Amino acid sequence: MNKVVSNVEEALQGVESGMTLMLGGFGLCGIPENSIAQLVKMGVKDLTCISNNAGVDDFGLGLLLQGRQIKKMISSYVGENDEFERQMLSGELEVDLIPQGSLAERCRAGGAGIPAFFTPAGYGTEVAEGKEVREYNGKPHILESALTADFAIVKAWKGDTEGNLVYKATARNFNPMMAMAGKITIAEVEELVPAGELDPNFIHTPGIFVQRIFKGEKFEKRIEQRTVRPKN
Amino acid sequence: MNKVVSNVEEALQGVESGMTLMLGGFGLCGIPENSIAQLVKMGVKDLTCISNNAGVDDFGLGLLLQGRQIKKMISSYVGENDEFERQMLSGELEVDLIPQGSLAERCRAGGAGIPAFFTPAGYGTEVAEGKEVREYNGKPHILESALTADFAIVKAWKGDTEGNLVYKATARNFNPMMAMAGKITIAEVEELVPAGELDPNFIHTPGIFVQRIFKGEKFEKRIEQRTVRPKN
Amino acid sequence: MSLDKNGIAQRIAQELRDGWYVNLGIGIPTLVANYIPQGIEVEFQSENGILGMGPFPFEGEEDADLINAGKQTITAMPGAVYFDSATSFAMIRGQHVQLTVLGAMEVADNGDIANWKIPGSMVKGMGGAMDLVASADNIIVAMMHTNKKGESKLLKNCTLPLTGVGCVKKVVTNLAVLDITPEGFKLIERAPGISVEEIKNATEGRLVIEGEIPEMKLN
Amino acid sequence: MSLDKNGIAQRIAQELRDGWYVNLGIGIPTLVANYIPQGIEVEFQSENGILGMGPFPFEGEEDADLINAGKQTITAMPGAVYFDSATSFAMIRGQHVQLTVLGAMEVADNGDIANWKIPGSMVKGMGGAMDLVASADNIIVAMMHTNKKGESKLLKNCTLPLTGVGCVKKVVTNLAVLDITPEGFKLIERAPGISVEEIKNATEGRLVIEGEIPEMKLN
Repeated sequence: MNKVVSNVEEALQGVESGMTLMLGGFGLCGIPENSIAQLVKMGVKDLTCISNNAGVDDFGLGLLLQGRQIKKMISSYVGENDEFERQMLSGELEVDLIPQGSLAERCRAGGAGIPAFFTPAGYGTEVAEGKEVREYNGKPHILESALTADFAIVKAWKGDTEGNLVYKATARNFNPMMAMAGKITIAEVEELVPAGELDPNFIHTPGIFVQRIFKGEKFEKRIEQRTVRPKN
Repeated sequence: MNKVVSNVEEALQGVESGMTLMLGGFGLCGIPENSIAQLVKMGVKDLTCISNNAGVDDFGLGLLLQGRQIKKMISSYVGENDEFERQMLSGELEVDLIPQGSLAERCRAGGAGIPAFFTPAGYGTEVAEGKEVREYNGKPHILESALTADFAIVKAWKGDTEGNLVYKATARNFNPMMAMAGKITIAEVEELVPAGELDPNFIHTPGIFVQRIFKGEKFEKRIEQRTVRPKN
Repeated sequence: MSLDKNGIAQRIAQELRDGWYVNLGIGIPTLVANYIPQGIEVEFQSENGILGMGPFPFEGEEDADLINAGKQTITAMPGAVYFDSATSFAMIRGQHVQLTVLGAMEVADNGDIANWKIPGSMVKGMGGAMDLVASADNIIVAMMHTNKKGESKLLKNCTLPLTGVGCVKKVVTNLAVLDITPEGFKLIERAPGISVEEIKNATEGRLVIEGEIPEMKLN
Repeated sequence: MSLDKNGIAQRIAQELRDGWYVNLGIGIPTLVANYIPQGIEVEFQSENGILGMGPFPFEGEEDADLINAGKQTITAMPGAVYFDSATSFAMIRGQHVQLTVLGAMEVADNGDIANWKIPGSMVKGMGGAMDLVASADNIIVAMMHTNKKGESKLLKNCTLPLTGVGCVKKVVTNLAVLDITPEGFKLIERAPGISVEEIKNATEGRLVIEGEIPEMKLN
């Protein structure tokens, strides 16, 4: 079942203004760089973006913010970005902040056909406002609902022609759950191999969740906080 | 963080009559054979066993049924076992039948701190009796609750001294979720390797979910339905 | 002449579409894999944790760690994936599987299905059937039109405990192909040599017959 | 003399127990990893998806695909595991992590904590903090006793939007170690050379002082 498309243009066909997109990554780690660049090029506007973070001013989702392409961000942490701050304070940008674990679980739920679940995270805080509360094991929990998207755009290390994906180290993060939750899921990969080359025992995202896959042209993989020890 | 115990006796220390156990496996595939044999030897009784199936008459959980060690089975499918049938029809054995996907998700929920979730499975059937119904996306769903156990006993292919586990092929099945849901989780493995030998990128069950690990003495790995093609 | 099990499987295989992921239940549904139309690529999911299920292994090559949901030894196709049961039912519940084919004891003309329990008799459990029927958009039932006593299995109302409500979309039996519609079973095709009258007589539920009913085309 | 950030981290490290999995927040908590007591083995979880986090990489060996929740380049210890964010928070929410250490803007004497939002000022988001505090059984807050204006951060009631309610178990500041009890902050230890009086003056919430309060022992 061949899911390969020849390039990022073909991969993002059908993404339109006003749509809801999920974008994998944590900070700048494991983000679909090539697809984000293409979204900038396409100039689609009024996007609702579900992504744990919002990039930095000149990389990641920051690029879409520069072009005022995002109407609403659904994230857990967004504080690395001046343009974001400006747009949010001026009211140009809607922001829905969600506890990180709830965000991950809500995406998984969206992909897994679980419309809602109870979690203790956020009870007694702003996050719980308007949400149903129920006690389990002597502890209050709030009801959270599933998230889905018109397109989920993820980045993997290796992928095969069937759409099976393998991520590298902590670049996995939100990518697997978002891959599950897209009506159409697009994967950009560093390495694209024929079906059968990846060990079936060690695939992180089964190809059933992926509709389109392509090899990204280049990956800058910018590091947000370069922390090192000196070599002695 | 060394989780290694020297043998099955040590691994199952603390398992007592009346406890709730989760046991991995689907049919006879991926079941913790060595631990089941030890449970027989220990003679613990009145067990509540959460396991997708109940083994066959003379293997797997069937061995515990022979010794009348099980008070209650929580399973999705139990029909391969005459002694099971006899005990159930005579009322000696309580049986709680759960849709397979709900069973898997309820174990995962138990391990993941999600006390309850909505699923469409079982709506309008006996399974839904007494359960809350709520409509999502125009479809009725029922509220299912998390499952946990005093001990979860799983079987893996390879494990390391930190309790990290790797399963083989379809012997994975319920093992990863049950590993998450045990107050104490015991893993029996075919191969036990030092920490650092398993690729950190390709571990199915992170060691944090496992409290005790040991190398099983022998694995019979009985096949329930041997189906083959003739070689030409 | 009414179809045998292979005939039913062959007819159902005509419903397959290129690119579909398909879950086949135990029994007749399993046989569908033998009749995939030329030029069509589908992938089989087995709910115990494999996508890309292949044929039975050659003698001597069975692997106890590689089975399907019927507990049969199988093989994996190139590009296959193994996964845990929670992920497996995430695929099913999340509607990533395009077609589910399963057997039934009874189907009602509103799409209800009963296939897991006969009260008073041995109860084996529902396995994954309740998740499958509650989740899939496209459910085809493969079964004989009547039971061993000759009684219709296509009913006004199921008499046995339900597996799912209003979920079946199509029924393929040894006598006919029928769609479930708001008006009941709509007769789509007849098995070769089977008359509309025979189908009528074997169907207890509401049956909709419009115009000429063509015969199935099987190769 | 009040402690510096490293002193606070060093004191918190004394709370570590052999075999614990520990999540360290950004800032002072991160420093705790530098003071693991001899003979004790703990493993660090970072919620972006690693268990068994090691020290920063040597210069030139940074890997953009290997970072911690503070987005810093890190290394992995032998026996480390990578996993996705849902699994990561399954560990946290499911109480498989024995200790969470995090910073705070305010802590109330009932265990409420506020550390994610200052209304009217820039809102960065809660990240994983709400999941961590709602889930962990054992939460230690690492912070300065007072803010830059000299006002107490140990309050009767939090004034800022909450991150979690009644969840903090212990607070370690530059001045003292305090347990959260039904009666309020219970003074356990004083920083070297800090008097009970100084701690009293710097604490706005209910403070319980019973008997002699020993000085912290730091090496």
